[in-house]
Amino acid sequence: MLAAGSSSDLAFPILSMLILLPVAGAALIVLLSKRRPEYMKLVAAISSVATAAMSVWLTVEFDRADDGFQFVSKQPWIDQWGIGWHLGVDGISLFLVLLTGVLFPLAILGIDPHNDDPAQDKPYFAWLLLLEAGVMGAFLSLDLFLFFVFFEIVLVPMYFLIGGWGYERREYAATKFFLYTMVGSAFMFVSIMATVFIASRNGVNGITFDLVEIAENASFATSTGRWLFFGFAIAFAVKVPVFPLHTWLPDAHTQAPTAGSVVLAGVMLKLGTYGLLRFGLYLFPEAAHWSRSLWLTLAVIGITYGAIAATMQKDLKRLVAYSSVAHLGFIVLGTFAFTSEAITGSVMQMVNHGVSTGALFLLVGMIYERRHTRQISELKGLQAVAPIFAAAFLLVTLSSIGVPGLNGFVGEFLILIGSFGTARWWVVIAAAGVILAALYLLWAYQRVFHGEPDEANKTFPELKLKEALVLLPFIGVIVFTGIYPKPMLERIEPAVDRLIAHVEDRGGFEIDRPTVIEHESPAGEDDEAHDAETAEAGE
Amino acid sequence: MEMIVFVLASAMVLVGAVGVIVRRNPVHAALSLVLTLFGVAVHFVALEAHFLAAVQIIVYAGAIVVLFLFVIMLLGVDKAEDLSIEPFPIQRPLAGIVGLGIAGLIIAAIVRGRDALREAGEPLASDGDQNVQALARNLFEDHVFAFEFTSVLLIVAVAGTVLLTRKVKKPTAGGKAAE
Amino acid sequence: MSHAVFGQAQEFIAPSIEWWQISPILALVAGALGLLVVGALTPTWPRGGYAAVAVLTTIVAGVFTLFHWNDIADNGPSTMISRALAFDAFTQFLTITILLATLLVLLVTADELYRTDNDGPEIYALMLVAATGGIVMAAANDLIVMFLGLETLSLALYVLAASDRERRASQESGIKYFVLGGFASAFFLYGIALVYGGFRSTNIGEIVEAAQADVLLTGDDPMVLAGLAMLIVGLGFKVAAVPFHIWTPDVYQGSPTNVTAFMASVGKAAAFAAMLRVLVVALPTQRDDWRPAIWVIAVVTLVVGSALAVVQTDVKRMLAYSSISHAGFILVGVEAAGHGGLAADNDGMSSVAAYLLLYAVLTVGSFAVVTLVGRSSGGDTSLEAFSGLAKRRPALALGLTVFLLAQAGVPLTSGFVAKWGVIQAAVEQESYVIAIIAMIAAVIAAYLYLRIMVSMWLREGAADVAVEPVPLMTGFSVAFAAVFTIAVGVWPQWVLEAADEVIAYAR
Amino acid sequence: MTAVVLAAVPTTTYYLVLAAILFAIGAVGVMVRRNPLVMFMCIELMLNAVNLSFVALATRFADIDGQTAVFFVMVVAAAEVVVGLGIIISILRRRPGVNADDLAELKG
Amino acid sequence: MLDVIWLIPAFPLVGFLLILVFGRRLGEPGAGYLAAGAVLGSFVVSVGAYFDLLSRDAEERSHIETVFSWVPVSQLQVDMAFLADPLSITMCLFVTGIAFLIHLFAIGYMHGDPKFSKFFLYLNLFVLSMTLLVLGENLLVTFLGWEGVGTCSYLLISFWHTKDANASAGKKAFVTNRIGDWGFMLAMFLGFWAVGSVSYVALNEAAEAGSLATSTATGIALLLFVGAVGKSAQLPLYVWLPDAMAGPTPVSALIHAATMVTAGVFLMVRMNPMLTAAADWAPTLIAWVGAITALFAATIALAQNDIKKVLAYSTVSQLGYMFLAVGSGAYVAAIFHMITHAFFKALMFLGSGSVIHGMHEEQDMRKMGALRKFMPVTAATFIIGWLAIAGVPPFAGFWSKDEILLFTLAERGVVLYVIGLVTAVLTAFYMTRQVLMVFFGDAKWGSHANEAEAAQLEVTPDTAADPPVTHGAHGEFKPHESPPIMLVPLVVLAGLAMVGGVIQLPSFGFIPKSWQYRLEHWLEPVVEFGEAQIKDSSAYGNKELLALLAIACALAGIAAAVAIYSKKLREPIEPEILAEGWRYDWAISAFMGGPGRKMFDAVAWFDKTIVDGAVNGSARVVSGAAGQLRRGQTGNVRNYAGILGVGVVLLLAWFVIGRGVL
Repeated sequence: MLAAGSSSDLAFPILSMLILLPVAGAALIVLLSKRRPEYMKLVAAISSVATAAMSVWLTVEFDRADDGFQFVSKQPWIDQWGIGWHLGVDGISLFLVLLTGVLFPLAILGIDPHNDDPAQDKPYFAWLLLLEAGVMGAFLSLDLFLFFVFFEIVLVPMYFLIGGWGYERREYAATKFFLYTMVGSAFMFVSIMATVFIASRNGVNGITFDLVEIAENASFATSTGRWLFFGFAIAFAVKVPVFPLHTWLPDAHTQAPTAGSVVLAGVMLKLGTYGLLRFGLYLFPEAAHWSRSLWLTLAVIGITYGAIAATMQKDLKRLVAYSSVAHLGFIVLGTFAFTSEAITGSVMQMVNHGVSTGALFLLVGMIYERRHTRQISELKGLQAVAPIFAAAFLLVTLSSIGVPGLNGFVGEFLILIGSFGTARWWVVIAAAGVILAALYLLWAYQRVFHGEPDEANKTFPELKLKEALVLLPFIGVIVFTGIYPKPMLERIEPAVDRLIAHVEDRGGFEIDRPTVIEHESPAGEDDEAHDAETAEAGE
Repeated sequence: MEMIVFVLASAMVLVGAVGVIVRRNPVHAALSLVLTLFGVAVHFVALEAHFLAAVQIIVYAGAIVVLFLFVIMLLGVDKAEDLSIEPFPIQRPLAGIVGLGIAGLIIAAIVRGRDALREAGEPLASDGDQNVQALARNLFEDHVFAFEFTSVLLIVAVAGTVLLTRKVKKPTAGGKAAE
Repeated sequence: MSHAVFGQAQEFIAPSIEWWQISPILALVAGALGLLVVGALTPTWPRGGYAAVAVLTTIVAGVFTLFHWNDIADNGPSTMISRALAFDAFTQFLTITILLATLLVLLVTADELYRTDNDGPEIYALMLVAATGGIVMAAANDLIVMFLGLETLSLALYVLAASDRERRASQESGIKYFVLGGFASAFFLYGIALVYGGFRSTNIGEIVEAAQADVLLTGDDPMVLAGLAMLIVGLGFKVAAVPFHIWTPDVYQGSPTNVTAFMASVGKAAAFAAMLRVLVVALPTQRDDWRPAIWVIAVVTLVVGSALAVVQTDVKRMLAYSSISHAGFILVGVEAAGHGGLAADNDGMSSVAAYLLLYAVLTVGSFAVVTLVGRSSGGDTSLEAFSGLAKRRPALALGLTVFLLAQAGVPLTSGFVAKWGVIQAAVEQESYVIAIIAMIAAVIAAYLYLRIMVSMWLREGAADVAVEPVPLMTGFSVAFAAVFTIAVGVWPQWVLEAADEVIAYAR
Repeated sequence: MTAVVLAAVPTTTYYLVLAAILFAIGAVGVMVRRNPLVMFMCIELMLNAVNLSFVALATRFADIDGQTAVFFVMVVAAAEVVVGLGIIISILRRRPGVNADDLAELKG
Repeated sequence: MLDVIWLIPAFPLVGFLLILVFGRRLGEPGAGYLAAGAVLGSFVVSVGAYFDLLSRDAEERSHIETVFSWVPVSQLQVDMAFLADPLSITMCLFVTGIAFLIHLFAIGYMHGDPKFSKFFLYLNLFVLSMTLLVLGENLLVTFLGWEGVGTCSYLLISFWHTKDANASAGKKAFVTNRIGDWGFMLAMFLGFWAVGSVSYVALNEAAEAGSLATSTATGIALLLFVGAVGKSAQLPLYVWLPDAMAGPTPVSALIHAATMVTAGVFLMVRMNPMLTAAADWAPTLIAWVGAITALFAATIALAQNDIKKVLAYSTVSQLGYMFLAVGSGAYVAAIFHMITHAFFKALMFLGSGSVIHGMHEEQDMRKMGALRKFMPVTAATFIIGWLAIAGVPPFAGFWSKDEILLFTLAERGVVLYVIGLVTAVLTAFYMTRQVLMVFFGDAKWGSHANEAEAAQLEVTPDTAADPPVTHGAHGEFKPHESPPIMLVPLVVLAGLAMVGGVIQLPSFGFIPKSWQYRLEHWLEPVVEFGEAQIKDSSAYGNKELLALLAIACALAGIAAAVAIYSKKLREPIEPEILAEGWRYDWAISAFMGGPGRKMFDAVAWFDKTIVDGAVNGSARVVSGAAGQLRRGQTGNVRNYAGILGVGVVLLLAWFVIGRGVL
């Protein structure tokens, strides 16, 4: 039975610690004297690295055979409303948590805010840590209320990061970001409550915001479910962002400080796609399935439209931002294809996009630090003067393009192949989007790195050791997951399969599977070998 | 007979009321108000609310209007108001519509509600003595809290007046003179 | 039955007066009287003396109220003094709210009055009396009593609004408030008269009995409906619901800031308490009549309040509009309460009560910061005066940020809990449309809060702005409000539990 | 004809209608007069209309409560007048001759 | 040996990693030797695998070596696995073999280049990808290699990236290839959903067993063909290949002639059961595309003056032949031609590289001539290549081309056969033209010795890595022969081009039976379609006659060229439009720069104005409306009372009229 998931007997509340550690760090920073700015970064680094270590530990401890929620922590919080501090991690959220855990220390260590006044370090790092706590919380929450709290709370630190340490139009961008996301949340806010109340009258015992409880027991009337689903979906669609709700993103990305962009692209956008999966599909399978054509279409529009818009950008950061629109289109596509391959691919792509685009923003940030411009037209021939830097950039670019052997490909491929059977014509167009990705990214690369460097770019400094160390984990992940994605896939898949089983069960429909033509060949034996291997691993 | 009293008193009330809003000189307006108040008092008598009729004359006409006049004199604001000019052209039509609307709608409600008016209890005593007694009894049995609480209201009045009319202390070095 | 039989001699039966149960009111009145009388007799008090007495009074009243709270928990609700007042959890909750807000405002007021050297007993006394009026409104079980409470509160506020006599803005706000307030009171009173005409009583308990009999037998009575409309006008005026909000921005802006804080917290809480008493407690039989009206008013209030807030340039005025928008939110809760149903599955009343408590603290905190900023800038409370506040006074800026975020409804603040409550109540009653409109309005309003935050954090302030020290008591109330805001946001359980009790009301 | 008139007894409704008209006149007065004192008088008109209603209803119901209510209204009216005049005085003393239209600095 | 088949890609991988880490320290020529050694290792393993396979029965000649599970999700279980069968080992042999030779050549060619080690880094990465491509057990591993070689091609074309033209060419190659990859991917998807697997064995067995719907099989086949068109530079996607000549010449030889570009052909052959299962028109289409490409490219080659461009168009043309073969069912012939073409085209590219090297980075044939005296080895080997490509027996090219033409006539009829024949004439013609212009006639470089170099530096610095560094030390201009390390590969390749034909000799009477169709027999387990299928056709009956016709055509082409360019009997006709490649490229650029660009601009405009405009617009609407509403707040207390009054009336109206009994 699909129960609430087994909780490991780990006495240590690791998930709560993942959230509370950064908060503690932030609190400590707030308490530190403003006159000692040098300690701020140290504290931030220590607490984020500790969080990272813990998230790595979590990943190691994670039981890949278990398809339910693990390390569950469930405490009453607001009994009045049936709200609990309910955390848990499964294959779908595991790597997002890991990504969050690892990305933040890199963002903290790797990029210094361009502060004129060292005293400004204090709020900067405090906000970053709070942001980390919020994002972590959102990925770990298994309670609708709790999730919403974290989903919303991340806006505040991000708002201040963009507004306080961003570039020229930061006020505009920060405000737009905040309000736009809030509009989406408004619908989810209402939808969450309606879900809870309607659930309490249809199968769930009493008022509870517990996600698992509602998803497993509640039955919604068809039209009700659809309304509720859209309430959730609008919020997530804004966050993703899905065309045509994307225009906050280029502004926010472009104007945010580098760390902000990295985090925004790396993990915050995933709140949307993750939410669609975790809340949209899980709670309202029928509605999600019913509206899939819409989503698939928007996703495909996002892919092509984002790519075309990216091609025409003159600002490097903006270009990368638009590329996010395109990339996230793939994730949405996979999510609404409903097959195991596609959704696994989507989850994986969430992580991959975080890594690749995060790294891209880092690199663009480094370019900005050196040249104080993001205009493509003002950069030229950097490869000639900084070949290692260029190589790093190229590798990340290729990963973003989705070249096989690098991480970007695996997710994209899984999404497309998985979606092909259930969303054929969308995939045909989406696959064409892959061509466009090569077009705009390589064109940008060419304009920035190729050619003869002009005077302004002649003195472009090569990658520094510190920067290289920051980039190294990104590159490592990019290459490793591209070549050996199995460790990820085998942890993600069980949870996805369970989700799909749930979706089919509650939604009352069958999802197409590939026809399998049995054949006698070594490949067949291999399949069996696989099963044996997985079974072994399971033990 | 009662009808005649009613018509006459009503005429007083309405003429006075119209007087309040059309007389340009505030003193005249105040005097018109007195007319209305008297008319109301007459109605009170007709309705056998003797005590209230008396209070109406004494407190309202006697004290309150005098207070008005006193203030008018004190501040010398008996200058006539030029009612022929209205800086907001929309204001008067609006007022007319609002006035008509309020009156019309409430009258409609009253007229329609006539049948729904609850049945009377035993009729009220018609002589003033008993009226006062009944009122007193009611006041001190059922409305004793309200009655006592009016004292708090009066505290406000007193404290407020004191505050508003007290001389302003000279601002000291620490304070700031207001604009 | 209150209508005695006349015509024969009768024994006067002295009503029983529950002294203990009205002790908070008595304490406040006593405090006010003490201040006035002793203040008049001994002209020079030690600095802070008046404030100390006033604060002490509210604390004593608060302690009494807490006792009563437990009392009700044990013995259930009842009525007092010939059914004039209700002794129930609703009253006590609102009393606590009002007292807490009064306490915080008194602290801010003390600092403000030292500054202008205007320290005297009257303002404190008026505040205490006004709080009393508010409590009576919340407790009233008789419309006449409610009216008296309302007038007590209002008259005190008129005076307080005009109390900074040298400032033209204060004068203007005083007279505006007074004229319009009197106007609205007349409507309210007329409403009482018409309701009386319908039900033959002004006592809420009797109204309910009569209404249940009447509505079942004869259907709606137009006179009652007209009266109800008038009552809504009067209360709508007090809570600042569009279009009866019209006085709010001017008066909030013009009044001394501490008085504005008082109006926005105590005034609003009391008015909403009265509104619930009238609409939910007294006239639930008419809920199908008033609910649509409240629906429309709530929506218009939300939209107009939020939208107009956006185009303001003065922070006080912004906060005034934001308080209008908040009124819209609370009206959403009122609307939800109008859906009837068993008390247990209608959170309307409790959500409104919780909102009032949380908002009261929030708004006092916000205005407290405004007083301090206004102080440094010579009374200027425009947005420019807030520029660079984060650089000058980071703690203060942080405090205001907390309040603003809470008002915007960001999670982990009390404002979020409050919004959650009313929206939950609405959704529970399947009023989805109003819930969504409310949330969208909240987004519009959020822009306003962001503007203030942008000013504080992202703009450079004028170089020559003096950095005055934060006075102790104001600092305390800001800190208290901020901590309260966050604490409730993180751990709202106890507030919600308490608010849930208010459903057990007496008639 | 006269007899009919003499014999007629004004019912409660008559009084209530009169009160409604009086109330409306008072409301209009507040909207059209600029002198704060006169505006204030108009509010008094409205209160009187209410009083008249109360008394008429009390008589109709043979219920003394209505009269008691009027008593309280009068107290309130008195207190209101005191406070109101206090405010008006405090303003007019400093800005003589000011009228309601002049007090419009706060707006928007 | 088959168990360690993974060593074939592993060697270049190790080489790649070593150069990645130690490349700078290794420097020149260490990195080059390391890279070459790695490839040699692969070659050795391939040879071992070949003999291992050979020692088995024909039915047993298939081995799958799984290294690890790569993408295992649900039904999609893709392994990093290698399929060793005659086809893949054949490919491995010639890929690694030629790659090794070219590595050697490059050590000499890249001498002095500051990015020497990086070049070999990329080269090893390329060999790694290429071996993955051919060894892949499933479409996905092949795709990994497929994209890998594309990426390497990108890196190597834009190797001298400071020139904008090179950078553009690289990008163009990548993007154009991606268009093809779109088809490849869709084919994979379609296959997976139809069969439940992407492994070749499963797909081909399904196709052979007839368990695929014809439409599905057609779809898969054609989508794969789209991929092949991209990779193998067929119409309409050939445009990247001529531009790709911007890369260093060894790259052109290895990637853009011998190996990568043939991947499309390999893929089609690999999936030949799918083609068989497809609807009839599918192979016909492929044949037509191949034939037209062959002819089209050959016409363009007629008028090129850049030594490498001629070879590039020739490559396109020859690839067209291979697709003609594929479309005609001559899979073995396609592979055969692929191999012989690899020999002679690699030879000629290297030869041209040697010439360019010797001419100090000069690529314009009009400035060459009489080089046979200065570069005897280069000239000799180049001439062998020329004879091979022209189809002169007994050189390798003759045999493979002849077989293709035979199958074409038998399977696809006379029209395509004539096209093929005409192309053969043209091929002989333009190759002869090239040989004559470069190696014979008068030396046209002597007159403008040093200033030519100087001028060329500025005006047509085509592939100039950094000429002053490489050859700037030469005081006077004089073509010179290349160093031995460059010549050895030339000689070896010349030998192969000469005798390469023996692996698949036709069944002519004078050829011993055991020598006939050796390749076909060897590939039998993979490619079942062979000589037997056309035995009954009339064309097969007259195969000797057809061979003579082909020889005649080749000789005619050579003769014509000699007549025009050597004997100067007639003025050469080199129409501008041919030199410009039928303006095909120009049209594409015009479209992309014109309507295409406009479309993109329109999207950007739409995004900014409409989508974002709506967002900002709604904000503006709110504040605008609020601004209007604000004017209602006049500050006048009487107005306020009026507004209040209106509210009262409305509320009353609702209650009394709306809800009352009225």
